Amino acid sequence: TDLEVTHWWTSGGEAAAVGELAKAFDATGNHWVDGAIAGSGGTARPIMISRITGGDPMGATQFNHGRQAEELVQAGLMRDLTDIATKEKWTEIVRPKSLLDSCTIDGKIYCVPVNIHSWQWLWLSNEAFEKAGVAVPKDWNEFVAAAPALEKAGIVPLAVGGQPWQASGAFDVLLAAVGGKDTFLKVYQDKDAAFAAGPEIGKVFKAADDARKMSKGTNVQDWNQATNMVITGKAGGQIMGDWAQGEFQVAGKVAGKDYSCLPGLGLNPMIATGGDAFYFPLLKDEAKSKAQEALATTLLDPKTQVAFNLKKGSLPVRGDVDLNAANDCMKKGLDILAKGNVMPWTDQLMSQDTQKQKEDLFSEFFSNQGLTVEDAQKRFADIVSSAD
Amino acid sequence: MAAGKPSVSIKDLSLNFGNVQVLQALNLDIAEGEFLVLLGPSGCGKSTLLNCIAGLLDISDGQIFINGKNVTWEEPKDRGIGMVFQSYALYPQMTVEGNLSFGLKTAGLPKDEIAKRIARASEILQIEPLLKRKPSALSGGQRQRVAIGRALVRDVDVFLFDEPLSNLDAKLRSELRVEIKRLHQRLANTMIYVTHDQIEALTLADRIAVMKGGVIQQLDAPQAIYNRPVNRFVADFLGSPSMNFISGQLEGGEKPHFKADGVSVPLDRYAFDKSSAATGACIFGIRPEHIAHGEQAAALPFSREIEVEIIEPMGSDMLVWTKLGGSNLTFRAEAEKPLKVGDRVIVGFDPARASLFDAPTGNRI
Amino acid sequence: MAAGKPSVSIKDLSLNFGNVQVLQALNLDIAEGEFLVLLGPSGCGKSTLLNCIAGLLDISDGQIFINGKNVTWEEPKDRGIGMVFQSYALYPQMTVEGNLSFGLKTAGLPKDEIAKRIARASEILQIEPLLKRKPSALSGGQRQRVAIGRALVRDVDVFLFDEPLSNLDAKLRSELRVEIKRLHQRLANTMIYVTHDQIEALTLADRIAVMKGGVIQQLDAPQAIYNRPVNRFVADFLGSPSMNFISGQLEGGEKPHFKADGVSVPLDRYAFDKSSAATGACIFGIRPEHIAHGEQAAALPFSREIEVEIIEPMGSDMLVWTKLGGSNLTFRAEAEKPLKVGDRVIVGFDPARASLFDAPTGNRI
Amino acid sequence: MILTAVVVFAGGTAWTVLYSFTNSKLLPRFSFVGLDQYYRLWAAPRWGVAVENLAIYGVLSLIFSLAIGFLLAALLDQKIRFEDTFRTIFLYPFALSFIVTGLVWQWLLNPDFGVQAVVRGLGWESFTFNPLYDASIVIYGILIAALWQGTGLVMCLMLAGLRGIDEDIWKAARVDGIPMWKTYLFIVIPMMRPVFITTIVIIASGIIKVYDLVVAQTSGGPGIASEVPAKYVYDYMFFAQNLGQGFAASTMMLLSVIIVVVPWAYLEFGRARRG
Amino acid sequence: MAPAATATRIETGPRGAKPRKTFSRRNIFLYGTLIVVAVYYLLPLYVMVVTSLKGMPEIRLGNIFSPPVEITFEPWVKAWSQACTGLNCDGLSRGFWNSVRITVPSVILSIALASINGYALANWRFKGADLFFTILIVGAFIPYQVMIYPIVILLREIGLYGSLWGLVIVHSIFGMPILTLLFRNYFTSVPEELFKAARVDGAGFWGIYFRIMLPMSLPIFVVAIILQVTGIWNDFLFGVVYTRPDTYPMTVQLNNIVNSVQGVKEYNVNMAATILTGLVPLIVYFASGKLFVRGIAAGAVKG
Ligand SMILES: Nc1ncnc2c1ncn2[C@@H]1O[C@H](COP(=O)(O)OP(=O)(O)OP(=O)(O)O)[C@@H](O)[C@H]1O
Ligand SMILES: Nc1ncnc2c1ncn2[C@@H]1O[C@H](COP(=O)(O)OP(=O)(O)OP(=O)(O)O)[C@@H](O)[C@H]1O
Ligand SMILES: [Mg+2]
Ligand SMILES: [Mg+2]
Repeated sequence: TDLEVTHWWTSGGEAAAVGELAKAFDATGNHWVDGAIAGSGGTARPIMISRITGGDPMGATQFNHGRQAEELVQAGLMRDLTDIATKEKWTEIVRPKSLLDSCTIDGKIYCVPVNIHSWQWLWLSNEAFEKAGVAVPKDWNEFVAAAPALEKAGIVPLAVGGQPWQASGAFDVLLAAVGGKDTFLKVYQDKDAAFAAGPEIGKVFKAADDARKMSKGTNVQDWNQATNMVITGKAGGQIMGDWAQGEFQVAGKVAGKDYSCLPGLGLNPMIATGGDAFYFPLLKDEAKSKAQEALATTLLDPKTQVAFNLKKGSLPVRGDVDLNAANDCMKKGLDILAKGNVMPWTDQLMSQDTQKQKEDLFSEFFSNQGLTVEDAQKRFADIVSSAD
Repeated sequence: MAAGKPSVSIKDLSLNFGNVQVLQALNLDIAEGEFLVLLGPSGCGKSTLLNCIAGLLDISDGQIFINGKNVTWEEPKDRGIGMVFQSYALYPQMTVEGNLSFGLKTAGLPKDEIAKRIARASEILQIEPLLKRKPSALSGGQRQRVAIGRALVRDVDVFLFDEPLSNLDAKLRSELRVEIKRLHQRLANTMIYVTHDQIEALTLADRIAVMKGGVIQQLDAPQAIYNRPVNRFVADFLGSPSMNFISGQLEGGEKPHFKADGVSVPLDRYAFDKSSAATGACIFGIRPEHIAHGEQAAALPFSREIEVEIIEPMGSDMLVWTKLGGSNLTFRAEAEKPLKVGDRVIVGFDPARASLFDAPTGNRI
Repeated sequence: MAAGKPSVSIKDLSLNFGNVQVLQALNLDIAEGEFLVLLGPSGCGKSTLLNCIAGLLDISDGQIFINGKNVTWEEPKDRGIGMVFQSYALYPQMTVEGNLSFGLKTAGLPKDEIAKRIARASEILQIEPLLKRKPSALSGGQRQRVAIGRALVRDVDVFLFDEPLSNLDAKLRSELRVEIKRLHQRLANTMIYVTHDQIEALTLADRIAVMKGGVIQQLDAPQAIYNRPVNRFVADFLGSPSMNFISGQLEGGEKPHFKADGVSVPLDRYAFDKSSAATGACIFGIRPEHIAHGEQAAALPFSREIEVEIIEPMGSDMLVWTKLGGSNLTFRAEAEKPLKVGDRVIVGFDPARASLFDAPTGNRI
Repeated sequence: MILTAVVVFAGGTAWTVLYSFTNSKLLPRFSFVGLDQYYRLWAAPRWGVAVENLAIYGVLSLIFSLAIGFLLAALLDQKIRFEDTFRTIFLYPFALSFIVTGLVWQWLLNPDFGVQAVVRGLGWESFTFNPLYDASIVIYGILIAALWQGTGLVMCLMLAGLRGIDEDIWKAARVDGIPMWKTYLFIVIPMMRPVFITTIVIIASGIIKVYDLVVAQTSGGPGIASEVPAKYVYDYMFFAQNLGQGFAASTMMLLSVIIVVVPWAYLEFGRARRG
Repeated sequence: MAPAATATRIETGPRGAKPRKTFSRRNIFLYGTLIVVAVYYLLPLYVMVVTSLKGMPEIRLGNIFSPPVEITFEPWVKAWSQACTGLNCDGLSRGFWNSVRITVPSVILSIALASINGYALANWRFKGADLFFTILIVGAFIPYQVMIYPIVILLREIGLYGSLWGLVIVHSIFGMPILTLLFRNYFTSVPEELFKAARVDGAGFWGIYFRIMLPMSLPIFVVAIILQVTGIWNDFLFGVVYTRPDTYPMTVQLNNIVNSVQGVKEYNVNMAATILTGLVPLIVYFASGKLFVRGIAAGAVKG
């Protein structure tokens, strides 16, 4: 049966990864009809939602796991996967467990997580530090200390692209790394505004202040332009998710030799379990509903997981798969994952609305040196207080 | 007066542009096959009246009948009219031929019929060599001829012409005048014709309507209007050079006299409108061509010696300016007669040919 | 003949539109302060010539001098001219006042001077009540007056008028004619004036240039053109009703005669162009107003009894159509004389007033 | 069909206004919260910046695109050679996707490898041209790209208008000795009033809706310095999944449009059509 | 007048047509300005073309102005026929015909409707026209995104959701305000007498529209075509929301190529794809040039 699957994975590596999913699905005797829409969730989501509410739903669709599809589920437009999940014991195979939690609404499972993307990486250019005559830092604090030397050598210490989500992401990483997991959860999960206004978070803001000072002179917009600065040694480092790795690879750089990566900024090696998941709209067509089940099964199949995640550069959602082909940095991630040092990420904890407000704040904070640390923290606390 | 049943009939027609009242409760009946000429000073509402008849302007009040049918709310195309616009209004993107054939094609006429009509009209109008040109490549007069042609080719009951010959040379104009007259006789359709040319008005018209400020002043046969204008305005407006006016007093009684500044004109031969002549301020009008001079003048009921002040040559004859009773007096003289400025000559006229107007109202007495 | 040094001087002017040759090696000298009228059939190139003088068309060949300066390549504004366009070309979004004042404002004239000039021009043209209106709210004649006004307010050496009075009523037209004449006398500037109105041409012009097909046929004082046309075209074109033409033979010798279909006209009083008259096919022309009838006619060197065929009333007098020597002959008669169709009258004329043209070339003999 | 259009616009507007009083998130929902969304909107610093940016950008872009567009059209109207080529050159940016337009201008204005770098490379070391990364002038950087992309269309509109003008008017003005620029300014432009109105509406509606270009060039940055209302609407509707907030913002936008357009429309169309 | 004197007078100075000097001050100014402006307009295009001809490594080196060391057409080939939309790796070519199928009827329909509306509004006044028109103009200012959901519902209700005709209707509706305004305002400037003359000539609503108004408004039709072809051809949002994958226009692919947030950005392919996508409108621009006729109403009326 033909099943249309919409997603926003369109770049080379992503498409190849999707190809693996499609191959596996086609092997079940069904046919994967590809409906790719590029441009991140903001572009693709209204399209998907229109399709679903317009009465012309696709067979399956990608969302970030987390709370993006909550309302569609509540509107009864999405399919309940609990039966399949129990049958195939997803609760046992999916790791970390929190992933499946974000698919669960009112005790029912509505989505299939397929990968884990983590944000908390600091990518460093070995060449840049060589040029500045300092050793490649081992953690954030060393990095901050090395900044003046880098600057002297005409190198931007920290590349932060102009798009708001980069600034906001950088702060979240700092929060998790400098403050630690509990602090992170207290703010984002418990939404403790008083705490957010407190001295603990003040420290994080101090670090963010360092970061923004170090990022001065990053005259690029796109994250990959920023990554490119690191690759070419124009910048010392960049706080970016694991997807940045692809850029280094394409440029022919070797992890550990040309560049270094510090998960959790080297302070607090943790992996956040953000990532992607597939949702299945409720279909009337019997045959298609069957095909949906087949797809759900395929997505979590170990072989598919390996093939998919290797191409995608993300981590698999099953602990029982073997990833020998992974590179240095990826292995570091797998290690952490294996140790169970995981935490939920903002997508899972907060609504998009709150995240957007946060983005607005931090993009302003990073670009506008005039916005004091204190003011910023106050506004941050306000956002936390009204967060949902 | 109009013969036959009315072809175009206008009842109480009024029209305003904003608060400018252009036509005021105008009534007009035009007989079938009649040739009516509209005359009047610039801006008196002639074009506006034509536009109303054609249905191109939304009238404020009144009714319009064409061939007995109330067409007040009809579309122009359903009124059976053809029109020549003062501003030509040629279709710029079509050739002359296209301009001529447009209406016919719209009406769905067969091709050869269209070709025939165009050939005829363009021959009459002498525009055959121009048929393939666009309006922008024509001279003013050529454009005007095309505009006429566009109306001529149409086979309609009522033709509306708005100063159709104003940009043509005298020769062509007189030729076309004859053609239009002939066309009218042949087709026997009703024509309403605006012109400023008196010759045109007098030679073409069955009747002339003289308008002023949106009101018809006089509607009558050309000679009647010329000889017995109902008021000073009409008298003044018609005739070129225009009528001489002398202000003075009317002295009634048995032997009515007109008196002004040392002149006294006996009026026993004058046909008064009312049975007896009133006394009072009045204006005496006499046309230049009714003033004789030299020997002939002496024999007329009124004559006087005057001094020539200005001479204006006018081709075949000349216009002589002089003074009588304190007012200007002009008369025509043959170009060859040796009149010079400063000459003293005797001029005279027959008061029967004069017109007398009441000074305050301007109406004929 | 032109007096004084030339104000406008045109040398070998040619102009084509694509392959339509409109003006052909035209030469013209206009004296300072002269009033030159351009006459010619529609489409003969009058407007084109004015446009060339104004510098609005790129000429193909030749030179133009204004006040002794070669302005062939000058911009219109540097030529010291004012122009009235046949198509008015008013600025549609400006009020009448704006139209009049715009050029002056641009020239940087003081406010009160502008106001004065506008007041004067609008008084002459009787457009004071319209000053605040836009052109779209004006009648055809009113627009034309504004167009004239726009030229009048400018203080220039040379005025170019393209049929400035064609849309005006006879009365206004004669008034404006007088005004223009007066203006000309007062300002003494050169005027080039296109018109189709013979009266205008004859009353206004110092000299008249008669054009045909882009070539000047005759350039002379009005009376000269009227009385001694250089060729048949000019003779035919001027005068309304136009000249009577009779085709026949010229018999030379001691006593030259003109012979046609039973008529023989003695030509001893005729002033031949060449010392002696040639023999051959020729055309005899006589103006209607030079034909007398009744008693006066009998006394003239040539007279003949004819039958009245058609009568055309023309207000002050009438046009009588008859036949002579196999050709149509028209003459004027006073409206009151009791001539009727079918009447037989004696007509006569003085051959000295006639014109003789060579039949093949049409040139005056 | 046109009725459909009117119904759609009127209906869509009403719908938007209605839902701006709800706290709809991902899906439109009837759960009224009164003016909450509006309070939040006007409290958001980003909205304030956006409105201010739109004002600056709007006024400048309107003025400059009209001026440049008209100027180009006037130049092209001088019976020049290669008119077609020039016209296409000025117009082609209009055909290109905003996203790439933004990207290219982002490069060109990039101080490290764009125009500034080139000029400095030529030896003028102190040359600074860095609009996209200076919060105080970033909106002008966007303006440059917007004008590049949009003036071609304005030029075309103007050219179409110029082509409708009777040549005799030009002649009359030349005889009157009115300099070219004055003829354009006082005669031709007023005659082209309807064309200008059309153009202004087109430009203005483009200004109000400006979104893609900002995203592509600066993503609203640096910080929030180049945010615009349409981006606010879009971001809150689709990224933040807070439809209510997006609707409130777009209602504010529509409201301001209506405040301007309606009285003007009545002035313009209410009175007699011609004359 | 003395013809003899005329003939002998020494004629000096300018004669004949004013020579059009190639380097007159006017021309230098005119063409100078045009060329300078053209350079400004072409600079980004230059960058795009140059970039599209470079390989990615060269682009990473960073000088956007330097011509490619090694010209490669790889990006063009890739953009046209290899770039992937998810799994379908046949580049822009995939959506090309869809785009054509969407653009052609949408452009025709929207321009036809709007020009007729504009004509009706300008020349045949009817009741409520002003209100009607005002709403339409306000409609021009509504951000498209806001209208997505209501239109989804509308299309669902009339059963055209997901079909090509649904999209055509959407494009026509959204083109309506601007185009109607465009045409209405142009038609008002057509001399009224022409309209009158045609009515007398017996032409009705349609006759006047097709035979008189249409030929007289070529330039504005060009503008409308430019607007609509560009707008609809480049439309992404409606194209993707109101169709299905098999009828996606090529802009969806373009978007996928240039708009990927994660993964590697291939700038050269982006540039090539953009230029390729823009080619169709560009061809339309160039081809329509002949319709910019000068003095379109010249000779129509006097005054
Ligand atoms: N653009 C053009 N292309 C071709 N021929 C033209 C063009 N403009 C004018 N003509 C022709 O040139 C001739 C002269 O035109 P012009 O306007 O000078 O005539 P005119 O003497 O003013 O006539 P009128 O008295 O009718 O106004 C006409 O035969 C006309 O058809
Ligand atoms: N749109 C308008 N708004 C206001 N007044 C107008 C409008 N159109 C015409 N008029 C006025 O109406 C009057 C009559 O105009 P109309 O065109 O009928 O005159 P006309 O008799 O044809 O004059 P002409 O002989 O000069 O052509 C004029 O005084 C004119 O100024
Ligand atoms: Mg009139
Ligand atoms: Mg002319």
